[in-house]
Amino acid sequence: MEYSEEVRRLFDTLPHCGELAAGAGPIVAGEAAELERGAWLRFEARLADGAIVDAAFRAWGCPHTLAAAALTAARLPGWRAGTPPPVDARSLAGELAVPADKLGRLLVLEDALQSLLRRASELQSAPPGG
Amino acid sequence: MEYSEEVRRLFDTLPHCGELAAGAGPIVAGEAAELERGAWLRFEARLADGAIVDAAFRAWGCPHTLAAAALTAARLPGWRAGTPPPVDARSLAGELAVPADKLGRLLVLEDALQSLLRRASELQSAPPGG
Amino acid sequence: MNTAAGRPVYLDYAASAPLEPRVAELMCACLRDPALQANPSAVHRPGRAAAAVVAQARARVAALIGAGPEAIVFTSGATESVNLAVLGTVRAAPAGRGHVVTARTEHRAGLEACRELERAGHPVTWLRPDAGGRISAAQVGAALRPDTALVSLMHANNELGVLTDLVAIGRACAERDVPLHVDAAQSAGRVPLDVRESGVALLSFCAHKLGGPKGIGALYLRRRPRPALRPLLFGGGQEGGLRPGTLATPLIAGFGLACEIAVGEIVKEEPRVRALRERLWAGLQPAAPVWRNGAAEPSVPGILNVCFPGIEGESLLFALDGQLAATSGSACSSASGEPSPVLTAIGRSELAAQASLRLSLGRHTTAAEVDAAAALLIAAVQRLRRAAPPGAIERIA
Amino acid sequence: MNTAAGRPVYLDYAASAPLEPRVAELMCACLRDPALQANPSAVHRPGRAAAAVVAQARARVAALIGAGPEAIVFTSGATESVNLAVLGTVRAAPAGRGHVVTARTEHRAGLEACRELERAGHPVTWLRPDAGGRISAAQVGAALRPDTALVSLMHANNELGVLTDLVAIGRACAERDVPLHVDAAQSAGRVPLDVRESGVALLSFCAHKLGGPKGIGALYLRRRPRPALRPLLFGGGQEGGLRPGTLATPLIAGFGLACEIAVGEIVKEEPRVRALRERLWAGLQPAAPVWRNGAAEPSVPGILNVCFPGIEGESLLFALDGQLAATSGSACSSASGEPSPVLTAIGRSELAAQASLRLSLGRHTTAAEVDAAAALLIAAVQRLRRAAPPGAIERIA
Ligand SMILES: Cc1ncc(COP(=O)(O)O)c(C=O)c1O
Ligand SMILES: Cc1ncc(COP(=O)(O)O)c(C=O)c1O
Repeated sequence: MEYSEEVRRLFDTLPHCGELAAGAGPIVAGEAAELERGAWLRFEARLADGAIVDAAFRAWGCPHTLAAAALTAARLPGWRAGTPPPVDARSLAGELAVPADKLGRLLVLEDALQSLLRRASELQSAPPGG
Repeated sequence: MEYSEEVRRLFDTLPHCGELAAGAGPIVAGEAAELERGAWLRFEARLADGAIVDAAFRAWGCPHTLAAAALTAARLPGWRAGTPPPVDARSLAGELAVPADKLGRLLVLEDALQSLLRRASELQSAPPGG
Repeated sequence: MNTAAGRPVYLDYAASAPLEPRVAELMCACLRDPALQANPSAVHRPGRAAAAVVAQARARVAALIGAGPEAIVFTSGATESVNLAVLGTVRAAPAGRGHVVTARTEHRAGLEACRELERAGHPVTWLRPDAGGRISAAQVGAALRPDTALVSLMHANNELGVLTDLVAIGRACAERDVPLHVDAAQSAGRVPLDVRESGVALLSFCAHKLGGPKGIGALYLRRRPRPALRPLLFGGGQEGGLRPGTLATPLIAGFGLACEIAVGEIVKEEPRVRALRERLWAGLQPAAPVWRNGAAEPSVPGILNVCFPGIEGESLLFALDGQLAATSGSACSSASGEPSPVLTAIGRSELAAQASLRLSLGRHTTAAEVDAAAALLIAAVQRLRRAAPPGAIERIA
Repeated sequence: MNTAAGRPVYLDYAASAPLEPRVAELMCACLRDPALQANPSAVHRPGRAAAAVVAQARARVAALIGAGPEAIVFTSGATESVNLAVLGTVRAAPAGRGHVVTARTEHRAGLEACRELERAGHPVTWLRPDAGGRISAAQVGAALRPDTALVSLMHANNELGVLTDLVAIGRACAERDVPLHVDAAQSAGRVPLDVRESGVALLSFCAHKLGGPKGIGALYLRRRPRPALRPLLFGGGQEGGLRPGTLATPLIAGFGLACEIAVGEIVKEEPRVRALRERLWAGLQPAAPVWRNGAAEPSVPGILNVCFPGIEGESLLFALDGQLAATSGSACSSASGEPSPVLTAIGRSELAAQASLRLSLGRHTTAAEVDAAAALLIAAVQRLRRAAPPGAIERIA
């Protein structure tokens, strides 16, 4: 198995891994698990002023999956409803040189991400404090 | 193939190999050749006073055959008609540690030797000068 | 954390043991010696010098298993020995006597050789191990049929280290006059082994698992009664026609010395390595939950197979990469990623199999290395568990 | 008379060439290197380090014959490569397409593999060489049938050194879409060899004939179209499943370097060794009658096969023992004492075959050694001829 430098670095440090501390602004979560595909991901994001301001992940999977999750969490801040997701399976695969037979895992990640972004959009369109 | 020290020594020096020089006393010869068996031997002996006084050989064959021929030639002097041959296939095989699958060659040697001894006996019983 | 020399802790002796330094020196001397370069089958003096080296080594290899030198056929390794034994015996059996008894937990050499026989129409009985990974003599006895040509079982399982009871199984086979082939690649040189006690008809092993070189192995072939064997290779008459090809003098010399060293050290090494293995197991407990795969005893001393439930195997290997060399339960002999059939045969789930590691120790393993390995494993497991979504440890097992 | 070091003059390169000193050094370094002890199939870092050594060597071995590394399957030697090619191809052929074309002058590896196919019911056409020992493309073309699965021929004959015209025979096979297997054990590294020119489908060779170690060989397998092959051994998936078993890193590394050295030196070495061979032939003329067995050209540079009519082979060998190492025509690969079937196939009598010697030269052979060998031979032959009964030289030939 070949791993890029970037995968090695992200795997070794796992930035944004864990939970967001309770604090200012609502937190939403999105999760997807397909154990047969070898991936289980969970993202959390804090919203403020209609945008994601902080994000975290937890993941079970291969090194590429964990690195992709860390990268995703790093790219989430700044996202706001109505804009395209900051990453998708294709862009992650390219950036991290993920081998073709692992693309299924990135689709699980995409599912978890979309679930997170859907919740975030719902929260924004809901009446504040609702 | 294993060879005894004695075979090595006899093969390296080949004592009594060649022809007897013409000289005092009659010379008899005996020869036997079985190429399929891997042996061709020729013995010569000089007679004096009813006994062999000198002997020589020529041989084509394996190292055991050549060594056995040299040993035979060395043992011939002293033989006289009516006494048993100085060597036979069995005694040579024992003395030179000849492997069993080569006994056929020693039988060829025995043939050549017996032919020589027969001639020698004939010569002795023939009228002198006949 | 690495060893002093900056190299990973090597706990992969079951895949290949490092070459014994004395063996390396003998082999280097042999490789460089101008008097030992000839073909050992040549009848001239340099050929005989090489043949003498081969003869001495053959006696040493035979002595490891209590056999005489004439019972040893040199091969290229355990894979070839196992194939020669399994395919060779069954192909040589009379028509109508082609049934084979083996187990699902065999090494792939035995497994695939038996599958090849199956493809050729031979009936094969595949025994299932108990939860500890063992095949019993009763199972073997029950599987024997009038048309059984061969029973082929391993002595020590290469993933779990559990040992087969050769004496009991040998007896069950002898009662029915069925030849027993034993794959002893993982046990030869690691536990005492005597072919006279178990009455095995054929026994396979190789050098590189016991401190000898890669590329050479042996098949023991009982003399009386001698099992009929059809060769796999045809050519010059080497090894009594059973295994033609120029004999590799330096490899054979190295194999011989490695066997002799193993014979001399086994009494001391076996308990030492076994104690280190238990020290490692104890040292891993802070990573609980941690499970042991396969029965702890009877076993070869150096193999510990553990499952860290909730851990993804590839990430565990990657976390240890460059620090600890071991074999994953998902990649027993290659990078295939398939879960180990041995672990699934003893009842582990696919995910638990992938969360398993075979840690195998040997002659140069130290207590410090074992402690370092335990610390590395605990750190990696805890880190990966913390990274996983809540509930993963429970669900993924 | 011996060489300076008191060792016999070694003229048995065709049986096994001495290990190239640089190869010995590389192998010793590899045997001793703690970082290269792992199984090259292991996915951890030490395993990948060993795999990198294997990969580099594979490229070097492939380059010797103009192939890509992915076309090389490592085996234990030429015997196994030839068997894998011959048995593997024919066993993989569709039913009803199992005819084989080969020659009576093949090495025993090829001969016996084809005999095994014959025993299994495959029709085999056995071509006869001309008096020089050669098989022509016309003979091959005439032997091809609609059901021919394989043509298997050697490149250089191991006893005579004569070369087969691979390009012409390759063309005859290609026209009829029949895969051609070539046993190049005696030519690889000794004459330029490029699989792209001859279009061979499979090609066998080994390390120890070209300055590499014993115990390792290679089978070249053309990529497009790729001949179907049924393995001889089953097990772990090494070598694409065609040849399982732990890869022997030091052997493969040594094989690779030996090939690289051969590639670099062939332009210089080929004419040098050829000239030494002709010097030897000229030097033997005082032993007349002396005959040359096989055509002088085209040939590999290092093989001279001579007959001393009237001489008994075993005595000639014994007379030379400890002074000159060569192979007798009566003991081509063993001490069997059977006359060489190659020599009888080119029309020599059994006795002439037994009175023949293969003198084979190589990279370390010097003019002084050649002259010494000629003097030794002349002395031994003259002495044995003098010892023979009158008429022997004429009758025994
Ligand atoms: C039990 C067992 N049998 C056979 C083999 C095959 O050994 P080799 O790869 O040396 O041929 C191994 C090693 O992987 C093994 O552990
Ligand atoms: C032409 C040829 N083919 C095959 C072989 C077999 O080689 P090995 O004994 O290394 O397997 C030899 C060597 O004797 C040979 O000369």
